[in-house]
Amino acid sequence: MQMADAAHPISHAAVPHGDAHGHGHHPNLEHHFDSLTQQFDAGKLGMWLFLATEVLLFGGLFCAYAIFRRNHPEVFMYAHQYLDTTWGAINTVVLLVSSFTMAWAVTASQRGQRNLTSLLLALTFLGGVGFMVIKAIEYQHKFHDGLMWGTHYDPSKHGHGHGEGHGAAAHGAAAAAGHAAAGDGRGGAAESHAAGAAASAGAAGDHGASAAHPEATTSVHAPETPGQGASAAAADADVPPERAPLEPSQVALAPSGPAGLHVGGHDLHGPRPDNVHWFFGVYFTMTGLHGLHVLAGMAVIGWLFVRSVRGDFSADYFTPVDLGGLYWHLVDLIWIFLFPLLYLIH
Amino acid sequence: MTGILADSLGLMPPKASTFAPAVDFWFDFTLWVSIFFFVLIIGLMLLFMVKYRRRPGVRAVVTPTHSTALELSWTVIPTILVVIMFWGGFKTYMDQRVMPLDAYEIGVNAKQWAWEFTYPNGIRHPELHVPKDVPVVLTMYSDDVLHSFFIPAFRVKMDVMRGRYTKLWFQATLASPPGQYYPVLCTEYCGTSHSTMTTKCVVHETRAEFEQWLRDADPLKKLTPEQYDEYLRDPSAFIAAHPDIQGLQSPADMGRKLWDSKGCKQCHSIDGKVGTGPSWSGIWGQTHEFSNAPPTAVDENYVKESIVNPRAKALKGYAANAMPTYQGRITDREIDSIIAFIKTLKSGSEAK
Amino acid sequence: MSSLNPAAAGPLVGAPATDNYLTHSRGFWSWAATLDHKRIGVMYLVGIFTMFLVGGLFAVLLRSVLLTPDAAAGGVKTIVDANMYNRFFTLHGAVMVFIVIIPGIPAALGNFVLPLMLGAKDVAFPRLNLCSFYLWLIGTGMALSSLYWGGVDTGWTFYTPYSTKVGSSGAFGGVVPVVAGAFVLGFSSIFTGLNFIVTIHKLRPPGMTWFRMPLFLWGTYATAVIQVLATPVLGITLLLLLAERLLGIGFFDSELGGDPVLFQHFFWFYSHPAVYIMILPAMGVMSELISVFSHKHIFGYKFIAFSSVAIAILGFLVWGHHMFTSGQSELLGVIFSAITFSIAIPSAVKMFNWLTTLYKGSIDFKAPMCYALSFMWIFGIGGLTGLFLGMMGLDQHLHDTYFVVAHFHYVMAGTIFVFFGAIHYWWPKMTGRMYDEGSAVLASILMFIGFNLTFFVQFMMGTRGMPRRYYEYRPEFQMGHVISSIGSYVMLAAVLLLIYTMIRSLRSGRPAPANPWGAGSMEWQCASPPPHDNFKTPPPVVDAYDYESLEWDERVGGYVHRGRRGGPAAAH
Amino acid sequence: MSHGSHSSGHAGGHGVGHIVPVGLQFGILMLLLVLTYITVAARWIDLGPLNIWIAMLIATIKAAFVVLYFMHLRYDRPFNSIIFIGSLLFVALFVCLALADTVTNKPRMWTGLAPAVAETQKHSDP
Repeated sequence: MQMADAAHPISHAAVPHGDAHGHGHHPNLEHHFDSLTQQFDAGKLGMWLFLATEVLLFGGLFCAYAIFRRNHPEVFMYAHQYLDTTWGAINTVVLLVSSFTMAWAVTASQRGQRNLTSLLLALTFLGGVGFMVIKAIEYQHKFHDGLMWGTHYDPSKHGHGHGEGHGAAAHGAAAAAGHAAAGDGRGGAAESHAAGAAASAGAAGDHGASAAHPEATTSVHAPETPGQGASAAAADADVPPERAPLEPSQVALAPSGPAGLHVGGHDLHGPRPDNVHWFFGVYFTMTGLHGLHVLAGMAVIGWLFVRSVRGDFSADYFTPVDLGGLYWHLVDLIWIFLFPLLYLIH
Repeated sequence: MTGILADSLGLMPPKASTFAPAVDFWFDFTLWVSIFFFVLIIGLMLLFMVKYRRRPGVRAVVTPTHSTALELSWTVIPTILVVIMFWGGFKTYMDQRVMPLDAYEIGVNAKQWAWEFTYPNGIRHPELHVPKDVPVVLTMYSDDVLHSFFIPAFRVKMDVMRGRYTKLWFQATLASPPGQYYPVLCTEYCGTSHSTMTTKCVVHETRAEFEQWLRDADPLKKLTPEQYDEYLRDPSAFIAAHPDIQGLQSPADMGRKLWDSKGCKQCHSIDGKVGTGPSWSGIWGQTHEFSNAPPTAVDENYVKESIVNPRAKALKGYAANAMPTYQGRITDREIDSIIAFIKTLKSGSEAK
Repeated sequence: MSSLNPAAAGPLVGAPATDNYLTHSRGFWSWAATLDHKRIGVMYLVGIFTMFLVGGLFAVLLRSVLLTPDAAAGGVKTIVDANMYNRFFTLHGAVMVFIVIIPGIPAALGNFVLPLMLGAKDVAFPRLNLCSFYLWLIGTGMALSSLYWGGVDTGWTFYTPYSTKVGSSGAFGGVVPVVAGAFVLGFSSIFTGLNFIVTIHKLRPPGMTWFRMPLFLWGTYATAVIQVLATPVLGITLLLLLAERLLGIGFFDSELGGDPVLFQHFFWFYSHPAVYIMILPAMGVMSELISVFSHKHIFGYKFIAFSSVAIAILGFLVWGHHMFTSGQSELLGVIFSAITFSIAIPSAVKMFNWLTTLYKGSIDFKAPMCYALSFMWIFGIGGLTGLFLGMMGLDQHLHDTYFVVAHFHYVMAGTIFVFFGAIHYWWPKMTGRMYDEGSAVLASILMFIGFNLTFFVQFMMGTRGMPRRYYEYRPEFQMGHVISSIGSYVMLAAVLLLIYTMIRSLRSGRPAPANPWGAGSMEWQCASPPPHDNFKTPPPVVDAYDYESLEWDERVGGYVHRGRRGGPAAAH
Repeated sequence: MSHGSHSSGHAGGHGVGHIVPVGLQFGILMLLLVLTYITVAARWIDLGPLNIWIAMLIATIKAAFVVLYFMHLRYDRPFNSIIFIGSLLFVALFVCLALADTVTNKPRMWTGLAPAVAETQKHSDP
């Protein structure tokens, strides 16, 4: 490929620097380039190389994602349900549309349509604003619900009724299960386990579960059967469900694999597996870094807008718009992958 | 592996394990290949430097600027040599990594900045003692950061980390003379006193001598008579009161107590009776089938995982989420004790 | 300015041009805000050399500390405790790797030479180039600021969980500024590489085909490819490390279910190719030096060119050989070991090609050539000892011992030899002054002796089981350490002599001709120092390794093209 | 000094670069929106482990359209495509090898050392 480049460099007469005034010397032509084409090609090549570095930068995060998901699919199956697919889909549309307006802006600037270019750049910028606002709303929900990374992950905040509903359910479950463990968390695993306790734990758990997950985002429903309730509530309360004699259906609901969650359809909440924080770690790093790129892209587009209004661009010189556009599309590209990977796990 | 190639030019430490001859052989092989090429290249270079040094009026001779035959030959010959080297490295490596089944097992705990070895009789000791000619497996974990276990004389090294057990095995072939020892070193940088995280490895001539040392190392022997009485009255209270005296109780004994006190016995019998969970009797080394994971042998990692994260693997034939997590309710030491206890439970041996 | 430039009349005449890139404009801002690749290169050179001295000073301190086995035995250990020692070796490593060697040849010399060699007026993106330099400055400042925050003692590899939990003092500690600094330095490196790739692709003048490019450009090109493809992964690794330390994200923390070995994968995915970022440009310079000072056409041009690219690509596939004892899976270890050995081949090819170039040449022992021949020796040992470490069974014994320390110094500090050789080689072009050959050659010989004294004995210590990063050691190793430390003092003396030589050259060196060495590549066809915009007209492209048409001209004190005697007028 | 360009517009005094008609771009946008809808909808169909691959396939198709038309890569110099595809290959290389290690190593790891340490404390105490 590179050889092809080299095959015919002589075919382009070098325009000697000195005698070419008036011909190739566009005001936007830098002194070390011979022609606008060369300058444009160099810019494009540079931008693509930069995009390659961006791809590799995100590549590290995709690697982390792949490793955590491959090793612990249950965490992803469970935790992604806390993401709001509707907001995610809206954001996808917002970005796609802004990508389109950006592409249009490039075309417009290539045709020298200055006002149209400015307008489209402004629209693209607004797309960025919209995306970030929605992202901010989503983040705020996550923060509020303790759906965060690492040590900050706090399942006790998941529902509305932190203090009341959740706590009550937990205690109910614990009491029903016959735990003498209330005062002594460490010994909780031991002691007596009345065989019938699980049933009442289930009842209490059902209650607990609905209290624990009423956030009513699109498709998340509280589990219907008492058995699931037991495990969900117990899990949320972090009271071990002990050796509750389980119905077969509940065994099938084992939290550990994809198979478990398929029972009952897509909108099952399922019991909470361990280390849910991984998912949110991945979620926040990926969307966070992507968000930073959106902000950077918005800064670039804002700058392009100013220049466009000022009349810097013409049919001869639109390289910055084109390159800025490439960057913005890359940001869109990454989101195209992030959306299904984070929101649409099945 | 004999003759001129065997002495490694005196570069290697004493050969004290079964690995050493093979490692040293390949070291020597590579060394002599390297010396050959180095002498060839540098010799020619020096020759050219003298012969073709700049002299007034003498211009460089124009020689061909490339020769495919020549260039291919110095591409192909090194290729063959490195394939041989790879094979040698691969073979010795596999020997180092494939553990014998009947090996004597010693636990290794690394922490900033000390080693501690746990012997099968429950003694915890800062020194590593092993019998000669007996394969020994070290099962290692770290309390904090990365460490790396290294005995130069044995040619073995393995990182020790938190988060998973790593293993290492060797068979000593050379007893350490009385009063001398092989140094055990930490080679993964672990903080301020990294360089002092060393200890002794003593290789006993006979198994009997080693067993004798093991008995003598029993901390109970170091107790005063009053302390000994006190210990007998209530071992756990005594141990709690004397944290400085380590290894007072065998991990297996400790494990049995935990089985009794932590609630394990509610579901796991030790007499083979099937409960809510599998019986521990004879379970060690069995292969378990799961509904959500590939079959796994019952080993340290599996047991540890089953305790702290029981839902990771759903054992076929048992309820998947019957077992609570003991995360935060049990220490690593206690888990080790339980593992030690399980290991003692041969099939059908107990009936309680 | 062009019409007033007398140099335009005779860029090939040996007399220094009155208007050149150094005198073109004056004042602080003419340098600080310059877009001229030559000035940026010179600023880099000054900065990097200064940092080399800082890093070297740490090294000399380390060696002094190691003179005695422990504090009880006296010596420097009574002043420097283990904590300080750990901070020294960490900063020595971080400074030398991230701040000195990685940008050394490409950013400093590459910047100055690459466009000239290519026949271009500048690099493709001069502003980005300046930006790279400032990123380098900022990153360096951040890394050094860690001293203020209590220092950093994690080792330059920043292995988790030490770096995320306990390492250094406080939550912030010295780790955060160093890691953030390395992140910024990474971007400096990326932008340099990006700039060079575009320059080589798009700014080659007519006639400069790919296979007419001097091999230094091939080396730089291969390096730039690695810089662009590998460095972003370092970026994300360091970001995750910061997230781990400051926010507790838990990817590498086993307490949170993360995997500390994962960090090593992330880290070495960059840091192994980084070794080739360091060595490939050096190999490129080697090809120039060996050929020019033998006055003989380089042997096997295409093999050398392709071996650079082969090394660049293969370099991405071998990172796991840093992890043979880390608990990496055996399967992966085997794969990585196999690929590692494949890298030995292109490296061997280069060595043999250089050797054949010397054959029947007219070898001129100028200082650059002395450094180049030293590199043959040093890289020979460095490369061959790599074979030991690539063998998994042997690596179990040698990993993290002084054997490794010696090995990578023979490779990476070998790069420094070439760096010095290259500084001497292009010095007349950069400054317009010749240096004193006598003291420069003496410095290079001293450096060679000091280097081998320092590091050869470390191989022996390593095989006998001396672990790296040890503050205290067993007394049996003291002799080796003392020899090693003496070697480091010899090197220090050599560096001081080198600095003296260069300063004297600046003050009173004789003016340099356009082509003092008889080199064929394009940068020697413009005046020394080059004019502000390099070439009025791109000179005709000739075979850079054809020395037949070059002849010594007494009047200019340099080489001129046969048939062009009496100045360039004849040529144009 | 510039190279032979197959980008149209170069010759026509039109400046440089290929102009992609707005109509085509709008069509691409519509296609992308449809594909987005399909990805979201595909979630409701249970295909087991195939789901993620279908989602990735659709995402890749979307990405391809963005790259080819919005980013003009179809009309651009082939070398730029090589760079872009090359970067994806290196990501794949990185992911595959690093993943291969953790997958083959998984049985040897302790998982779940800390299902939110804080949480355990919090709930067991009161």
